[in-house]
Amino acid sequence: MSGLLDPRLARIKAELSKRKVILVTAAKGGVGKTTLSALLALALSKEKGATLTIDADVSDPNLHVVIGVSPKTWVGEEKGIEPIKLDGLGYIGIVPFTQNKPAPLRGSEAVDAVREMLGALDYRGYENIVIDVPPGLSDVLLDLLNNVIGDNTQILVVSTPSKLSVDSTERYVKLLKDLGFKNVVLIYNDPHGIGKEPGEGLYVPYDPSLENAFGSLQKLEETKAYAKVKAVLRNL
Amino acid sequence: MSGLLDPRLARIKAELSKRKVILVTAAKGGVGKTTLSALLALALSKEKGATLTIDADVSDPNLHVVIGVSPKTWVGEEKGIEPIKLDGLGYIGIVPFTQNKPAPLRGSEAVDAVREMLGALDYRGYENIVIDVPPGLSDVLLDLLNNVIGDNTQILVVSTPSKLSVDSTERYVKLLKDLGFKNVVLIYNDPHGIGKEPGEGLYVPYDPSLENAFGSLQKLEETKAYAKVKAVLRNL
Amino acid sequence: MHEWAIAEAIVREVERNLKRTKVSSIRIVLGELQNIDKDILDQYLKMMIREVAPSVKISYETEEALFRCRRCGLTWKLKDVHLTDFEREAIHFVPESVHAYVKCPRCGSPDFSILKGRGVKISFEVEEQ
Amino acid sequence: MHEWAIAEAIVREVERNLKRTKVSSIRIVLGELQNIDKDILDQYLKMMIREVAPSVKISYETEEALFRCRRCGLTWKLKDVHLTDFEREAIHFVPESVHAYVKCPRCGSPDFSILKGRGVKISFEVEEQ
Ligand SMILES: Nc1ncnc2c1ncn2[C@@H]1O[C@H](COP(=O)(O)OP(=O)(O)O)[C@@H](O)[C@H]1O
Ligand SMILES: Nc1ncnc2c1ncn2[C@@H]1O[C@H](COP(=O)(O)OP(=O)(O)O)[C@@H](O)[C@H]1O
Ligand SMILES: [Mg+2]
Ligand SMILES: [Mg+2]
Ligand SMILES: [Mg+2]
Ligand SMILES: [Mg+2]
Ligand code: NI
Ligand code: NI
Ligand SMILES: [Zn+2]
Ligand SMILES: [Zn+2]
Repeated sequence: MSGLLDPRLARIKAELSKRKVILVTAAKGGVGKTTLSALLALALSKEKGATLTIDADVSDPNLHVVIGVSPKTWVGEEKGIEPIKLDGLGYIGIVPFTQNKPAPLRGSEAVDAVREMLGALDYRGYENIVIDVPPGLSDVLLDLLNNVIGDNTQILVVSTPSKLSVDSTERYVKLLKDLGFKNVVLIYNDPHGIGKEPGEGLYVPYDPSLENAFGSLQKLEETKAYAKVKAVLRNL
Repeated sequence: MSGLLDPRLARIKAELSKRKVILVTAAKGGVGKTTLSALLALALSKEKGATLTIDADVSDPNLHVVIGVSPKTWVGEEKGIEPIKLDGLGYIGIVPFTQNKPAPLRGSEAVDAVREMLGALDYRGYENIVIDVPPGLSDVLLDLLNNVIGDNTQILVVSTPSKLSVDSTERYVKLLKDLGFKNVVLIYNDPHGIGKEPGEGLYVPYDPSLENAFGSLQKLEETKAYAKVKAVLRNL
Repeated sequence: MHEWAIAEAIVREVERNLKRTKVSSIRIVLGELQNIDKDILDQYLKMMIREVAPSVKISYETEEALFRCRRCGLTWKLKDVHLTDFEREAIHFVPESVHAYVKCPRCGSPDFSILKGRGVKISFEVEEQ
Repeated sequence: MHEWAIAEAIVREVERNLKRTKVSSIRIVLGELQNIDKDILDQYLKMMIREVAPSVKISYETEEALFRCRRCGLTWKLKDVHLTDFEREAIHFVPESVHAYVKCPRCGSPDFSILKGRGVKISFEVEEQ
């Protein structure tokens, strides 16, 4: 007998390798990962076919707030967990299962929760996947990098122009390269209105209208940040 | 024989219980934990005696950037690890030991790193301790709450006025209360210039001058945010 | 129920291992928290595995859930706590969501570990080729 | 060296246990990564423990460090990798900082676990009071 194996990984690999996958990551929290994940998924769904957004930030999920999924929405299951549908966008995260109640997950448990969702999803009909990853070198990110991420995956690293974020991002990008990933793209986002556009790298400017657009895909589509993200998408 | 015990916890408890301790926490990253930790520690050191700042965010340490400790500074050891001294402020974090190189720590390893620093510190001469905690319900926070935090500890929860932060903070504060902590104080900080002052709770306004003050205690002291934090301190 | 996806995962894992060995039997350990309908899983599995490993033998075991509090050290079982049908349903999808509904029966902490019974694990009996 | 603080931690832990039992001997397991000077630790410990548990016996063991890669599964020892004196010094303070300096000798990943040899652990032989 072999040791006990986790069958989820084989299915996750098989399903992800068939699709375009973007991991939205950052060295720090609060730089705009969730906001950009939503805008990017929306743009992908308009321009490149049905897109699945996965909130892998299971310890602090808030993608549902940005795209307007009520935490009380329930999910179906036939050939797997059915993503919640909003037009061309599909959503899954831990929130429907916890009903937005607080749930303290240790790093190793967060890994299991994410493997569980990815391992049991009904992926049919989706061509693109955007994964909102917890901040930093989380257990969840390391597990995705070690076990399921292939050559078709783009790793987007979000940073603000702030000293604090830039310092952390340098360490972070270096580590991703140490780990052997080449498909790493840096994007600057300016949630603090610092206004300093970096010399190189993609850039999303300060956009105070985002705050009131959260919760409505239609309003998000009208923001300047969305227009900028659509342009960014052409360079990905 | 008893099972193997970790002797660090007993010393950490003994040392922390003799001092005023403030844990700076938040549901999310990027809300200003590190910035407020620094400002608060600075204010404490001016008004209430020598203060030790501990960067427990070992996966993404940046308190040293805010207060201006070079990552190449080395630490002494005689009766324990000696904090790096800047006037009335002491600093310790993982950065001197990693020399700012990237170091991926799983949640359980981050817990060990923090226990190690707290367990071996030379606390002599310090009256107050400010701990900058990783975002969310991290393994490090849960370990501190389970094992070393006593009645003399104040848990500061930082939130921005943004929908995303407010939603996360509600879950978070509820959990801290479920865990039995009463000494929980909410503070709003506005790094995104949303400008919406909440009805209740302490408030630190948007202050774009912070960015250029990072790295210098003297410049930090001249910011409006510092003046506000000093006022906040009187209500803690 | 999402037994379909679980069956598919098991077949993918068998396939992966077939590259190196011949799999003669599969042992499947079903965690109590995942609340799987063994007959449905078996039905899907037999259907899907035909093309991959036609003569493979499949056996099932259930693993009882066991929890341990990270604050006070108490261990307990699923039958020691009360869960609504809805909560059971949520947990069967993602066992970790149990942290939203269950607290340590002794000290009230939601910070506990699931020592046993969370998900599906498999092992193979193989013949080297 | 910070043996003073480590001795103090051990004494605090002994004190905590004295409330319930009489500690007759202490076994101290020193992780290789913490690179502790056993003689200095022993000297401080004997000095401090006098008031707390005067006739206690103390024994020491060293535990060799062992690492396992989370990406490729390789296990290796400290002698299999090269570290500068400075790096050894950093690691003796906080063993986890080894992640900044060591990579898996096979696949280059810095995501590995320290299976053994990180810190100081103790156990007691007690006489129930
Ligand atoms: N380009 C931007 N302009 C203005 N505010 C922004 C921008 N991007 C993000 N924000 C704000 O920053 C905060 C953090 O964003 P979020 O997407 O939650 O970051 P993360 O997921 O990295 O933690 C949110 O309150 C959001 O409104
Ligand atoms: N009151 C404020 N006004 C303007 N910018 C702020 C304010 N507080 C924090 N910031 C900025 O927000 C960013 C995140 O702050 P930081 O302290 O690193 O948050 P955290 O530690 O919670 O991740 C930093 O770039 C900082 O300059
Ligand atoms: Mg986010
Ligand atoms: Mg999120
Ligand atoms: Mg911080
Ligand atoms: Mg920090
Ligand atoms: Ni099901
Ligand atoms: Ni030392
Ligand atoms: Zn308990
Ligand atoms: Zn390896």
